[in-house]
Amino acid sequence: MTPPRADAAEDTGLDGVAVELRGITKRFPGTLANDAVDLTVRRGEIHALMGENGAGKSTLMSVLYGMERPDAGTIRIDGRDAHFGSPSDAMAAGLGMVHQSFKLFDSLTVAENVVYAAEPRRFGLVDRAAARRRVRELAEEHGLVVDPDARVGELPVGLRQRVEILKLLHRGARTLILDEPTAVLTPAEADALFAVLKSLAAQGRSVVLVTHKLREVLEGSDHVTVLRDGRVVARLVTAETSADEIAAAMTGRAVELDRIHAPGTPGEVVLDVSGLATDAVHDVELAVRSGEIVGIAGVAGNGQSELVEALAGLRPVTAGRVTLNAQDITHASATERRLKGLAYVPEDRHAVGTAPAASVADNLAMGHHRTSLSSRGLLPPASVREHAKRLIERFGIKAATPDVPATALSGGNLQKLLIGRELAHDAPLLLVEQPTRGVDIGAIQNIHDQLIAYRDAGHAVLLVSAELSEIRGLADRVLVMYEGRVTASYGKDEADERSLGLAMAGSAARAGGISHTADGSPHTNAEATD
Amino acid sequence: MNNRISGALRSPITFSVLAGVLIGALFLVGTGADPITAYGAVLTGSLGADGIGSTLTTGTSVLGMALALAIPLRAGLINLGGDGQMVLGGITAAVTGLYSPLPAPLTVVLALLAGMAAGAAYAVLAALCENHLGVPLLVSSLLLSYPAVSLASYLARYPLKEPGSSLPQTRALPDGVALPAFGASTVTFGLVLVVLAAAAYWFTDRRTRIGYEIRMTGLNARFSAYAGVERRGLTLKLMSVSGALAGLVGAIGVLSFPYRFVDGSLTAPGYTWTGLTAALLAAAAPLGTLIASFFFAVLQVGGLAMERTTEVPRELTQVLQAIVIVFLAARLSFPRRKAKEAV
Amino acid sequence: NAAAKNDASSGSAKSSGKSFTLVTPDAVGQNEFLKLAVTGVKAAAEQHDGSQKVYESTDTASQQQNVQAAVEAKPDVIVLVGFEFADLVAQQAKAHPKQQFLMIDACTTKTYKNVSCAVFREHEGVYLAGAEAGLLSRSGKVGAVDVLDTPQFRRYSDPFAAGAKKVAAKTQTSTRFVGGQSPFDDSARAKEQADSLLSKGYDQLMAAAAAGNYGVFEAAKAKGAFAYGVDVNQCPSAPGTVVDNVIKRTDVAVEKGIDTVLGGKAGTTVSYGLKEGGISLTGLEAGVGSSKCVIADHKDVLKKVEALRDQIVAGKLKVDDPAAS
Amino acid sequence: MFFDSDLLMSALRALTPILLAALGGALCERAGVFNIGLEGMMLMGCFTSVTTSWFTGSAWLGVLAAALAAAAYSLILAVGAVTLRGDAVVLGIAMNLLAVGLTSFLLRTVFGVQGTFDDPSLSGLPLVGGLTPLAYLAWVAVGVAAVMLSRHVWGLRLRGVGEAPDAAATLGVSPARYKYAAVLVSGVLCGLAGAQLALGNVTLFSENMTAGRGWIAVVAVMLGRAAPVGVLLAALLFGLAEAAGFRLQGLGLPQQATDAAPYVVTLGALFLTTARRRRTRPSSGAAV
Ligand SMILES: Nc1ncnc2c1ncn2[C@@H]1O[C@H](COP(=O)(O)OP(=O)(O)OP(=O)(O)O)[C@@H](O)[C@H]1O
Ligand SMILES: Nc1ncnc2c1ncn2[C@@H]1O[C@H](COP(=O)(O)OP(=O)(O)OP(=O)(O)O)[C@@H](O)[C@H]1O
Ligand SMILES: [Mg+2]
Ligand SMILES: [Mg+2]
Repeated sequence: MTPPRADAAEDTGLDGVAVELRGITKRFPGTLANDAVDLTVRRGEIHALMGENGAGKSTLMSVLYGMERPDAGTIRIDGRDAHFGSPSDAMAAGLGMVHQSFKLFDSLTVAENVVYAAEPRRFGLVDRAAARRRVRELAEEHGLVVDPDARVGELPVGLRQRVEILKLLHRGARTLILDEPTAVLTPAEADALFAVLKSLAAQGRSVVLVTHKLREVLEGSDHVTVLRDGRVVARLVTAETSADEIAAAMTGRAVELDRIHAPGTPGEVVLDVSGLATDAVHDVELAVRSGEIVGIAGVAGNGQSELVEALAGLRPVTAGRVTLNAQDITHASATERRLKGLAYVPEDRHAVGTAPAASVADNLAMGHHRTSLSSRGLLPPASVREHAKRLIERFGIKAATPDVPATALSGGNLQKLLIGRELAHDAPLLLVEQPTRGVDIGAIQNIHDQLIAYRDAGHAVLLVSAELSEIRGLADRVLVMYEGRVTASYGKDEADERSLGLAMAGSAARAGGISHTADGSPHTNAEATD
Repeated sequence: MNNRISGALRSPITFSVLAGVLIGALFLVGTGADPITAYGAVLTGSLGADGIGSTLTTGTSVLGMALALAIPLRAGLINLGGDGQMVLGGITAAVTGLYSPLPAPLTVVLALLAGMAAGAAYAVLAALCENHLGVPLLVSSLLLSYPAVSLASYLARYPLKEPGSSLPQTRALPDGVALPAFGASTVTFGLVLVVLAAAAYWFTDRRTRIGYEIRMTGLNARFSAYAGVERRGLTLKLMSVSGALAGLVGAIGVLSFPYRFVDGSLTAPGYTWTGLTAALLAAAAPLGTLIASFFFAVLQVGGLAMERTTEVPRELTQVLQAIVIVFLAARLSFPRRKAKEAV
Repeated sequence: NAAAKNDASSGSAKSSGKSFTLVTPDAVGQNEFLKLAVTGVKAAAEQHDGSQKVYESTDTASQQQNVQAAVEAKPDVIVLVGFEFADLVAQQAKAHPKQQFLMIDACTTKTYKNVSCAVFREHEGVYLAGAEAGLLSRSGKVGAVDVLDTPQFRRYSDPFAAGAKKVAAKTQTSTRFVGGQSPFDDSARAKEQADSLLSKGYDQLMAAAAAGNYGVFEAAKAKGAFAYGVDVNQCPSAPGTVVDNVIKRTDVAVEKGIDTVLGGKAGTTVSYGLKEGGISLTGLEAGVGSSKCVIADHKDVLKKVEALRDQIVAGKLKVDDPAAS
Repeated sequence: MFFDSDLLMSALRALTPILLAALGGALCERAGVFNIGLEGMMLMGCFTSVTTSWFTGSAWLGVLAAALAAAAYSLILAVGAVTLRGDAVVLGIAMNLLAVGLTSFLLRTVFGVQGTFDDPSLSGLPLVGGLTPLAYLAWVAVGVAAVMLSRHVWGLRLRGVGEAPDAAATLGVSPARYKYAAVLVSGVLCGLAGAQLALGNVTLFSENMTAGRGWIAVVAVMLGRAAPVGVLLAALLFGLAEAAGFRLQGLGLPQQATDAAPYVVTLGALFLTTARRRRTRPSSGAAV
């Protein structure tokens, strides 16, 4: 059995309406997540849905995809009324969704993931050969090449994204919903994704794209709908709008976008790494000085996470030497490193950076519980609470009380909590991974300002980000990692998107000169270009 | 204040206890017994003047084991080897009591410490299996428990055997090598020790650094590891405390009447399971563990009393206990390392 | 009405008489030995126009609680069955010198004025059963399956071997222990242990495996071998397989013990063996014919066994007691 | 003649109930439900099979009733853990306690006896080649489960549900339905295991007669990594160790040593298998 293909172009012209939502209202206890939202998606278009964290984008998509029932409102697909009780109803109506966090089975193969719940069968058994064939066919047809027999858990994120899209195509989805699909992709991967999306749209499929990234929206979409506090505040034609207009609609105020911050004034070497090797990392040399931000750019899966984990003491070092303020910490435990002056914002704020079920106060105490908050092994609850109140105030975290569980915070607020907690250590060295992933524009600015202020207070910051605009805006120097090695190094002014992109893709054009530029010599000629 | 009362009334605990009591009453009516009489017998039998002593004695062991299992559970670690650790603690205390050259009071202290040390050492063995051999703690502790029980049984039957006794038991401890009892009752100083341990646990959990680290590990192990809490070290520490408490319960058992190690007498009443359920129900929270332990002790002692005074079999209280747990478990859910991860 | 247990005690009709409380170490259930004790105490209550209660324990904690409760109720005699109670009785007898205790099947190490004891010489009966086995065995191999490796249970295996060797010197003997997580209930394990003997050619098995006896009988039946029961006539559970039983008249010991205590002769120990009629074999009792026991068809064997019994009763033959060290 | 056919038969008998229960446990594990209530479910099976066989005179009806009763009993876990999102470990332990209490209570009320119910006229399962049909069924079940899990559509979906329930849900596969199915099938298998124990291994019911076999099944699930063939090997190892233990008693080893043997062997096997895994997949070094 082969699932039906999309033959959208045959019945209606490209101007037909694929999805029409009218008056969708969804209430959660205490929140009106969607308030009479209208949304029209035409056939063959890429429609961007934007809004700050908590604006109601994911909720709206959940309603459309049958995961949540709306309290009010109607859904029409291809002109017909639809009542979705579950995602399978939505799938049957030709919808398909790629969720913000991938919904894949790590231990299964690519082919198994693609055909899951729509399997080609022989005598009731899964026809594996047919499944493999199907994956290859689809991959060729849409330029989404991936090995059908690979275990998904072993694939890099970019390829997992492809598996997600293959899943939808296998089911013949005519409308694809993607929730923040590029949050974890590098620019090159994102560009490849948009190429695929555009070709799908050209075939007559529709794409609904939820994202925080203005650049993508401007380059890739046809229409933009902006949500704020659960209401539609703008419907724009992409060709006729600007980044500023969208941003203003989202936040309700004018915002400065993609600022390039003034360079810092580097001082002593704080972190010195020589010849470091660990899993998937080879012979890394780098130095970070006080008063500077060193950015590490790279396609996910090229050793950045492993490098940072090794520096944070969560992964054993197999060779090389690491010093922090001239003290050897190569084999120190995570705790020792923290006591010697290291703070760390990890990439995954839900699974690693916080304990979602614990209170905000307890989450804010982590790390501080060993130093300022405790004496002689005691940790008075009152001081934990006081500390939390101080940080909530200082970093503008929106939490009703310090006692609510961290799950009650929105993604952006949770990230503020995490960054605030680590900044509050006042540690000479801060490791930050993907500080603004999935965070809205307003929160991004807040976080960027905090990082710059931290640098200017004379601390060293090592920033890992897949967001080139972020790296370029914040970093005083940029290193590129490729296949576990630092393959290129740029000064603030040299780091344009094109050459960074090339280096991330493995072009070793500048690999020659790293050892000298990586040692932290300041690039005084950098200009502030706000 | 009013809020708190109505909150407590609507809590799953109240609901579960009431549901259990109600279903139990249906059972009773079904077998032709009078629920009021039966439940009255449970209460007077366990809390009345004649029963409270037994309740406190049973409670000593239940609470001790509950604490032993709650402490690692707070960090998401399940120790299923309580039986083995308790029995080793008991037999070690017996050996110490029999052979110590010290005066009796010092021997008692030494026996308690030796029992705790033996339990701790054995629990650490299970922790090492997890840390270094990759055998999940749940399984390593469970499997290690059986050989320990067999070993103690062997020691009681052969080298330490009471000559001439038909019972597999060690010789009686010398005069005076015993925990002081309260008056003529069976309640010993062991109760004080266990309650002190509970208080220490409460204090550690609420007000200390390590307590905080343990709680955070239980809520998200990756989070605490990220912040530098060393998991293997913590596992070792928690298991040693857990084993020490289990060993203490064993030692208390041996240092109380009949002042010897009787094979099977420590494990037969099922303190380990009762304790584990109490700890699980309370999500390992100190106060909750204490209350749940007391509740189970009341049910156990009261059930026996009910059987003595009415025709109702004591299995009914066992059923009651299980029903309360089922109801509570179905409405309670708390974070723990997923079983899958443990495999 | 299930909530009124002891009719005699709650009703006022017969309340003029004496009161007795029996405390058992385990649940009575299918434990024939304990069932007989209950029969004994009921008979005594009837005879003395009194009332009785039975407190069943399951473990040391409940034994302790039940004895405590019994003492607090102050009956005329507290009857305790089993060696588990030795320490407890010693403690309580000292604390309550007015309270009369009757211990069955065991005794305190020290003697107390208010503690009377009745003990059994099971080994004498087991010895005779062993002799039957020795005479009946075709393979020359007789074995035993005990609950646990304890002196008390060895009383059911060692004399069995001795008895068999007495009549057939070359007999091979072996003993297995059920063990495991619940040795008293695990009939499947008991059956496996029996099987391990049967597979080695053992064809006569003494079954002292508590509830596991049924497993032993099943195993023997399946292999066409024979088994020996304990305490009461177990032949009806596996007719054609169970040869004979070592009967232990606990009921008699309880009834007579209570009589003795009430008669003012407390503080004594009575030992019941073949001579006193406290221990016997089903085959040696009246009614063998209807007992469904295999031995009923072996009059010749019974003759020889009777001769051995007479020697023991007369004191000419002494059977070693494994529990006396 | 230490390893003779009797030893093998003895091992096979010891293995059957454990294998059946462990297969059920493995299915649950694969579906993402940690089932440690196997012991209790088995005990319910024991009791129901004996009761039904006694009143109907048919051992096969007993087997059927045991499967149904244990499946019904397993609903406690399904409803509690899947629908109400309760803690599966607590529920499992409670189910084990409840089964002991309930069967003892019912034994008293139904048969008026305590401890053991046994009667020569209680009909047990027939033996074919020294083993009950259920023993053969257990081996067949291993094969069926292996094929279903690895090749069948249901197996694929079940594995997906166990690994990432929300991913399955987004594809229209109801995790709850698969988890329910796995738990109910484990109930059926435990019921069969109970029937095998009470009408096959022996022909009687006694309180707590499962005597820890359900726990061994839980360990077998872990040792066999929840794969049917792995579970079979684990159960076989345990059965052999136990049967050998019986024989070792004959060679004069103390009963305590032979009691401990199966557990020690299992622990050793766990060491070996995890050690091999550690070698083949070195250093997932991150503490997290
Ligand atoms: N299951 C839920 N229960 C209660 N409140 C919810 C639930 N899901 C979402 N909300 C609330 O609804 C509002 C809208 O959330 P939604 O997830 O739609 O935001 P979003 O626009 O997707 O945000 P983000 O950009 O962070 O992804 C938020 O205030 C959120 O807290
Ligand atoms: N069950 C829930 N109860 C309350 N709030 C919820 C619930 N589920 C989700 N939310 C809230 O909905 C909002 C959006 O959820 P979502 O899963 O989209 O995360 P997010 O905010 O986008 O974070 P991230 O981008 O880091 O994943 C968050 O504020 C979250 O706290
Ligand atoms: Mg969202
Ligand atoms: Mg988001």
